[in-house]
Amino acid sequence: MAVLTAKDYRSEVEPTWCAGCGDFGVLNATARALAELQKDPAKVVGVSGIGCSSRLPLFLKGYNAHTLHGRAITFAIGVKVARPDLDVIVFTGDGDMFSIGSGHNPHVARRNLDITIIMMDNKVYGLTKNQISPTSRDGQYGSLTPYGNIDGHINPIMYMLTFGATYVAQTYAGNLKHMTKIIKEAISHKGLSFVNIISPCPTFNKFDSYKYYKNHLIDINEDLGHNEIDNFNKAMEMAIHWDDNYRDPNNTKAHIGVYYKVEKPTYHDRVKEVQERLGREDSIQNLINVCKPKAI
Amino acid sequence: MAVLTAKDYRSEVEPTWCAGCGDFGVLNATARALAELQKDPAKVVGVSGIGCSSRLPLFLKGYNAHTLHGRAITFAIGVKVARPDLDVIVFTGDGDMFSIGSGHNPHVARRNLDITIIMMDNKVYGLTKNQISPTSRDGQYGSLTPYGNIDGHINPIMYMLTFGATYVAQTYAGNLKHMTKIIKEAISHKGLSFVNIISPCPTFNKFDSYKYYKNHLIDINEDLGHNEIDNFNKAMEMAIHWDDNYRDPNNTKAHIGVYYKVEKPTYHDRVKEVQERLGREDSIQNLINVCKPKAI
Amino acid sequence: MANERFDLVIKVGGEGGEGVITAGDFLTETAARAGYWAVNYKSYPAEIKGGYAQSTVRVSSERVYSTGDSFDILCAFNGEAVEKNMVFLKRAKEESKPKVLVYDSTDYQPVEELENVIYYPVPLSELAKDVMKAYITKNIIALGVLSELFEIPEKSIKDAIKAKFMRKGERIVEMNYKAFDLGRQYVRENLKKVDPYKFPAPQEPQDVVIMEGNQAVAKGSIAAGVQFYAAYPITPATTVGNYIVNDLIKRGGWLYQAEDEISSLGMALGASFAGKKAMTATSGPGISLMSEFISYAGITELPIVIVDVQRGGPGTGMPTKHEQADLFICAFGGHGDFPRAILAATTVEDNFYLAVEAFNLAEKYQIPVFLMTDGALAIRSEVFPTPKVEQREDGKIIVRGQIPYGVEEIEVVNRWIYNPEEDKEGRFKSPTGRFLRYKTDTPDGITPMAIPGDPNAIHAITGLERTENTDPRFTPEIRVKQMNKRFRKLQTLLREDAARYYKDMRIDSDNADVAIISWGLTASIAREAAKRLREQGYTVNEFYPRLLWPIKAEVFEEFASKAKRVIVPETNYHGQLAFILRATTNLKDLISYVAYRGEAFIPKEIEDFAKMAIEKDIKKGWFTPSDVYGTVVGAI
Amino acid sequence: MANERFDLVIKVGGEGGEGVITAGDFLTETAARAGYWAVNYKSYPAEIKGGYAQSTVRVSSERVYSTGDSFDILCAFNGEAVEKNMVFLKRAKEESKPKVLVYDSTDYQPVEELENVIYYPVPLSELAKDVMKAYITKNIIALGVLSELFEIPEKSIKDAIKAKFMRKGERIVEMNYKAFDLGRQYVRENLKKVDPYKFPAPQEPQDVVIMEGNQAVAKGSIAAGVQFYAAYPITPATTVGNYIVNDLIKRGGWLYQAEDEISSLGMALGASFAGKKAMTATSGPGISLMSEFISYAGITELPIVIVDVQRGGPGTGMPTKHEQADLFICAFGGHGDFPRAILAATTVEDNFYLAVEAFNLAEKYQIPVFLMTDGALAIRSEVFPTPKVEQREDGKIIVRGQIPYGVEEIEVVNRWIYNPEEDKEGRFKSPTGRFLRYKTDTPDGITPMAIPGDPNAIHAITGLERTENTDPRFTPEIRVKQMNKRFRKLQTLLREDAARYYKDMRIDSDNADVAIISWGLTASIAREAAKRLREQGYTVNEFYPRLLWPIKAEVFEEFASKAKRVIVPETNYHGQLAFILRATTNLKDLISYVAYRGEAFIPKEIEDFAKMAIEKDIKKGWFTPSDVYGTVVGAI
Ligand SMILES: Cc1ncc(C[n+]2csc(CCOP(=O)(O)OP(=O)(O)O)c2C)c(N)n1
Ligand SMILES: Cc1ncc(C[n+]2csc(CCOP(=O)(O)OP(=O)(O)O)c2C)c(N)n1
Ligand code: SF4
Ligand code: SF4
Ligand SMILES: [Mg+2]
Ligand SMILES: [Mg+2]
Repeated sequence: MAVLTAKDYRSEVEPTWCAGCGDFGVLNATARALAELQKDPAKVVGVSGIGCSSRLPLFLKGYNAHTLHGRAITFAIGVKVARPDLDVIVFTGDGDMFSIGSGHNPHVARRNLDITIIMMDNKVYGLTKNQISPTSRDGQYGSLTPYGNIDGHINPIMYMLTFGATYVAQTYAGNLKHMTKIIKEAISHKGLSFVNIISPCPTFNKFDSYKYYKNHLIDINEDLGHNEIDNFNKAMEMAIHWDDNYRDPNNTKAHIGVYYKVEKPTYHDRVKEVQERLGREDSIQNLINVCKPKAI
Repeated sequence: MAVLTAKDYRSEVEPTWCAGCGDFGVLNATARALAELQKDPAKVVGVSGIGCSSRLPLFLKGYNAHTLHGRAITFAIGVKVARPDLDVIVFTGDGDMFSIGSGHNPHVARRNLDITIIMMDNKVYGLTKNQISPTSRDGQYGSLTPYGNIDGHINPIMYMLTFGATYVAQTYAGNLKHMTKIIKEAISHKGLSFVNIISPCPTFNKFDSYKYYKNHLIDINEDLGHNEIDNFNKAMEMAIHWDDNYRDPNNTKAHIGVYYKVEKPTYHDRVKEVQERLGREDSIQNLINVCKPKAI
Repeated sequence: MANERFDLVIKVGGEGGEGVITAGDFLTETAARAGYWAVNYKSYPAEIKGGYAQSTVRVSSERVYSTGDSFDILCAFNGEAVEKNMVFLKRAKEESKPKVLVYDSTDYQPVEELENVIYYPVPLSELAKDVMKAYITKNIIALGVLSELFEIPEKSIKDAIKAKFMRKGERIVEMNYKAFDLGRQYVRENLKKVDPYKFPAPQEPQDVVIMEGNQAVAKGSIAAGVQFYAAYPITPATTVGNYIVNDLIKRGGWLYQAEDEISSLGMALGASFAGKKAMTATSGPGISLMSEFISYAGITELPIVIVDVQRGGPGTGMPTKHEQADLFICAFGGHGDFPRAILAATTVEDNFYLAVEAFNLAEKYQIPVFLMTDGALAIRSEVFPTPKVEQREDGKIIVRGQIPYGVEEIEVVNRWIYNPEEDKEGRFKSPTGRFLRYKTDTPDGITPMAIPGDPNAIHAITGLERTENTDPRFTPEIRVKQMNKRFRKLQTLLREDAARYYKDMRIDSDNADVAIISWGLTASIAREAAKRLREQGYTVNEFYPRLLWPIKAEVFEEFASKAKRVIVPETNYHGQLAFILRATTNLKDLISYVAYRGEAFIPKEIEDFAKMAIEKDIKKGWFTPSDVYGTVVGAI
Repeated sequence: MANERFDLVIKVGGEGGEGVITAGDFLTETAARAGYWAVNYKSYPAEIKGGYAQSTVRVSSERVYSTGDSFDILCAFNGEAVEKNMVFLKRAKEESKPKVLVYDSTDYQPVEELENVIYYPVPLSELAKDVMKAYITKNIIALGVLSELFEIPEKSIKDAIKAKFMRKGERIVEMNYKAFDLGRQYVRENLKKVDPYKFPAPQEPQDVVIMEGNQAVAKGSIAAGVQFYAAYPITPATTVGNYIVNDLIKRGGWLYQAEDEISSLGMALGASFAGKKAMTATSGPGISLMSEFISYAGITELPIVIVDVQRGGPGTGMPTKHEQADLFICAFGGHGDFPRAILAATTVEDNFYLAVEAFNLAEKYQIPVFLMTDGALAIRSEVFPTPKVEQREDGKIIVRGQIPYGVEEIEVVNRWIYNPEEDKEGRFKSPTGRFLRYKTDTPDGITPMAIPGDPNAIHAITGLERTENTDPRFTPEIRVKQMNKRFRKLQTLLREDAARYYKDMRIDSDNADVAIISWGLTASIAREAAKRLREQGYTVNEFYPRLLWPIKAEVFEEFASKAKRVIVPETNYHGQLAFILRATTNLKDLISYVAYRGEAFIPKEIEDFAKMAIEKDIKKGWFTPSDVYGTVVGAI
């Protein structure tokens, strides 16, 4: 097979995003990462929910599925369990994954399914035109909360660590190189990997702009020396540390880097063990015949 | 008003639980706690989902609601936001709250709604006759997983800390005194309080028995000296510590005690501020008239 | 000439973000200020930013309910707007009146001259950029052009402009006035009017409001006394919340943005249980997610209003498109058998009054009530007589106005709350003193509620089948009595309330050529088709029910008996209302006439089909516009 | 005497946990071992532990499909069992045959002697405790008693006992044999047989299986080749999963316990997209939650089988009770218009074959297919001829047996997978080489799928309306073509497949006194009523369709035309099937006969109503057993 380039991972569909949307960067980085890994496009399944961000898989070449709002993970699990040979990547947004979809996150993570979740965190509902999301900042305007967000925000990194994800990282849509590296690592990781990508929405979220992030990014691995990435407690501390910062708008530093990475048996490893333990029955008739009165 | 006793908080409905079910203890402790607080039964609203545990509010006197599987929190929020004068207590089970209901937990906690959640954790689905739940142990039998649980378990304490609950404690259905004390504290707490009650299901969960817990309980406050309960990081450490233990069946120690307690503005505090800021409009007609062409 | 019938459709089209929608809004407000009626159908791009947008404003001396078949005047902000409307422009040659095309000539020039089309090129962008030095004034310049060309009253437009920009300061108002004048001036200096269209002189303005569909739902709900609104954003329902949030807070209530639609309805039901009038608004996918709680509301008898602003389905479907395909799920979604009611609005104005009615039915019967509207109604705006809300000393609230479905007034209903004073004989108490929340022997099936805090009527609710005093119990006797009680409420509703929603009926003849039954937005279009048919000499009976479930069969049967054929136009595949009518009445020969292309009918399609049905003596069946025209007509 | 018709109903009732259900299972297996047919209707307590449980076993020399009106013999493990069945015992005096009451006399003594009831007191508990020193042997002692009293073949029962306890070792088998012998001995020593009931001599056993309803669904799905099962526990559907899990793993598949029902269906659809046959099973509340994904499956055209084991609704309803009230949500739930199919089983045996058919329809048409069954069928067991599954060399799988709805055999269908070899002319490729997953011009509406891994047909799916090559697009032309494509599949289904599900029809006369259309469990009861009516000289036509959506109107219309009246008995409030038939056929005069008390009809209720309808010349309307008897009859 000829060497594939990033372009070969793009579908014929043109993105409908606004000019300047961070999601363009994520799309580029994903295509690059896939190219660097030389993945077979026919065996990469991108699954998404609904949102601006969730349109992404439609712009990638592959057996992709644009599903329902908040339900990408459920569909992705079905794909992966049915076909462990496929690379399954969930593309989602902060609302899709952490609002309506928040019930599925613990369960995919605790089982350590070998799936990659890439979340485009613009801290707003873009597609429905500006409502606050669980990652929105205090006081942020939303069309349903015009008096300013009073709901408190969540920390996706802490969440996914708590839930048992085995690879947890954050990156930034304005940094193609870092993003590509992280996405590559996440896809290559055996187990549940979660990548939170800070992805500006210039249309609705004026605060979290490229300009803002220019001065506020720290690389936790390079700048803060977070290197013991297989240490859960340290990862958690780092996540809490970010959160503390986040709550103080004057002092905000946004992290990028790998918080946590550890190898653990995946769900499929355990499934395989059970399948081997129980053995195979080739005859359907035999399975029916067990319902006959047992021969004495 | 005459002094009310625990009996006065019980309804006319007789529990349908199996003999020996831990939930009897939770019912007793709740009635006692309410009596010790001399709450007005007409102003206590118990809300539950579906499960053996979720039957509890039907056995209490009050304006209670037995709702849908996994949805108690949503209903409870509606009650509390509509009527901040009421004490709202959610009674739930490990399946109800952390499986089907798991999407609601982050959102009630991050807003710090002044609601108490009491979860009866029997580490199994009782009502549907023995399936594993998210808190089930590794290898535990379930009718749908007869080969033994391979799904990984969750740590409800860590979860609720991560989500932002402001009171987090664990207690045990076999210890009426401790339970009563914790439930009282939780109800009195201003903000989102979460109490995980280890509640044996002798019918389906043979491992987590009274006998087992007799030898495995530690009081984190008394025995482990966990006293800085307003320190989030310490609370988290303690929760992780329990989790580490839990994963090792030979070394398991089950915690009881208060992990975390801190005072923060509740959702209602913030709502009140907004309501005052926006002011009142007594005339409905005025609100309609704004749709007339503006006078020039 | 002021008494002459005046009726003009102006369409403004262009790139979303160029002020196309705003221009339409100005024209609408101008009509109101000049003493005329208007309806403004907006169509937003599917993309977040950019994409094609347009606004079709019909201004008239009489109340109008649809935007007609196409337009008289197209004001095209770019070439795309011309192309998108080419099918209509081409059709001009078959029409008696010419069509006028006002277009931005900066970068676009029509390729061919179409018959019976009058062209007015205006370099709108150039004027905005080069003269005004402010591209955003393009739409205001266009308004100046239109004003000059068609004698749209200058003062009325300028007042509308001022009203909008006042808040931004005198300077902004002046700049926009200048842009407006520039447009007028350009016409005077460069164009010669050759078309027949003109606005009549302004009249004394009436007492009117201008509302969008979702705004009308919001305002009506406020009038009904809603106190809790649970929201989860979804196109095209989100803006009901946008519109209601501030009003609600000012009325002491609260809007809660939930984490999903299951939660929204759960929260709203919690608030209802706690004693407040509660609602949520969503679209198809949200209704699906709410199905379990809808069923729960049915068995627990909690009052709740659910607004379904329909969009194109199934699945994620076509979120920005018009469709009426949720009647099935509203009537039959949710597991098991339980009572519910469905109201459907035909116009923006309806939305206001039916929101009040929806709460009334919910509170009176303690059932889930759907208010069905749709994405086109949601963003269409209408000029209509100002609704009047009287808040009496005694707490009663009376809503008046020119209620379009023919009732005089609506008194706001509050739920029946148990009062021991009124129950001295203890009808609602068991021998041991327990409150009988679900007493089964009331004649209407309705029983008093009680709300937390009242020590006299403490009780629990459950989604399980239960005794009169709310304990779970499954014995056949109790079950049957409770089912009968719950459904008796619907029988009461049919007896006591259905008639109010069945008044919008017109009988031309006892043996009319054709009868039309229609609902939702389609009804407002069918009405116009009927008028035209009548003008052509046909006898036409019309019936636009606002209550779609339960169905009072006799009314439909009698109505149908007075015509040679009955057409039920609706925009879904199955012909959902016709299906329900076939099942619930003795009518077999209903003609389903359906469009499921994501767009509303135009009056002509219904008119032409009715004529075809008359000519070919069609009595029943399932037809689409393709059966009339041989091809899919897109009326964008 | 072996050829004499033999038909006996034995009911065992008592406290859950006392082995009541096991006793019934033994009787069923005994019948099978002795060469007879049996159906065993179980009823579990609503509580987790304890509460009243019973098992009604009808043993017969002919295939039987219902457990009859009541029982001939009641074996009561406690006083409650007698009380619960008092209504039937009291009715004995009006009946020709006596009723027999075998009861545990340890702590209970009947208060009055009822007419035409024969009493056999046996101190079952005492014998178990005092003699056997093992309370758990009580039910085996009871079996000994029944065996001795009614000549139930000893060897057959003992074999059944051995088969069950073999795994636990010889000692346990011996102990149970001893208990059994003790029962027999007690009878011989203490009782004198005065009743007429006896089991005939054993015959050569037939090649049969014994399955419970949910087990039959599981086995049928395995035969169909299911590879992925997504489960979320819910009564009464959970045990489909319990029964399938090991088989599935042994066939290389997997059962995934999801976190909720939304996830279950999402996962199953993911697995289907990935190329595997996938299913989920749930009950009403789960169907509600799945509604959004059901609609999604409709637009994306993903094959999926959803089993709805119905329970009493609405809300949480009556989880352990029988009802057929989910037809509406299965047919109309989920937002928007999309194609789907509904199959409904009338017996356990049906469940097996219809599971195969459900997968066939899902895979052939790429639509969501519901297999509807219910809580009573779920736990009822039946003896029926062993289904035969032939796995051919060429990969074909053929299912044979005495398929109860009259087809010869079922060939397992696999979805149409795109094969470039078969598409040399590129019918399913765009000019630029893109795979046309949703080509709109195939005559049957079906288009080939492609599964991940195939480089020739890479494509994405979306729940938005889309072009032939799956890009989101909302233009009217594309929309209409795609809608027509999707619904054309149902037209094809009606043409090519519907007939197989309409064969279970019997026409006595072209002008029969009465015709019956029924579905689900009720059909199996109506069948018995029809037989009795016929025995009384009435002409009765019967029709038990297995396909409930879509509806092929002609078949119903023709069937109905051959009778003076058509009764549609079903256990829900609305008369849901009758409603659908009224809407989709030209039939107006259907008589809905409904029970909604949480229990199945008994044959007599349908028989009596049919006679009433004939006598009073009823032609249409809505009736319940109360209209026949003046009161709610509970047939527990
Ligand atoms: C069931 C359902 N509810 C609501 C919606 C409407 N909706 C579409 S996208 C969206 C929010 C998306 O937010 P996010 O995931 O952050 O994506 P973004 O657009 O910001 O990238 C919502 C509420 C829907 N499509 N389906
Ligand atoms: C929507 C829905 N799905 C499934 C069920 C069935 N169900 C009832 S209780 C339950 C699990 C309860 O587990 P848990 O909350 O741990 O309660 P427990 O019985 O163990 O106290 C399930 C799955 C239901 N009632 N509703
Ligand atoms: S609205 Fe925001 S998130 Fe959506 S496409 Fe535009 S910039 Fe991107
Ligand atoms: S099954 Fe378990 S949890 Fe349920 S009532 Fe019995 S002991 Fe309690
Ligand atoms: Mg977002
Ligand atoms: Mg539990």
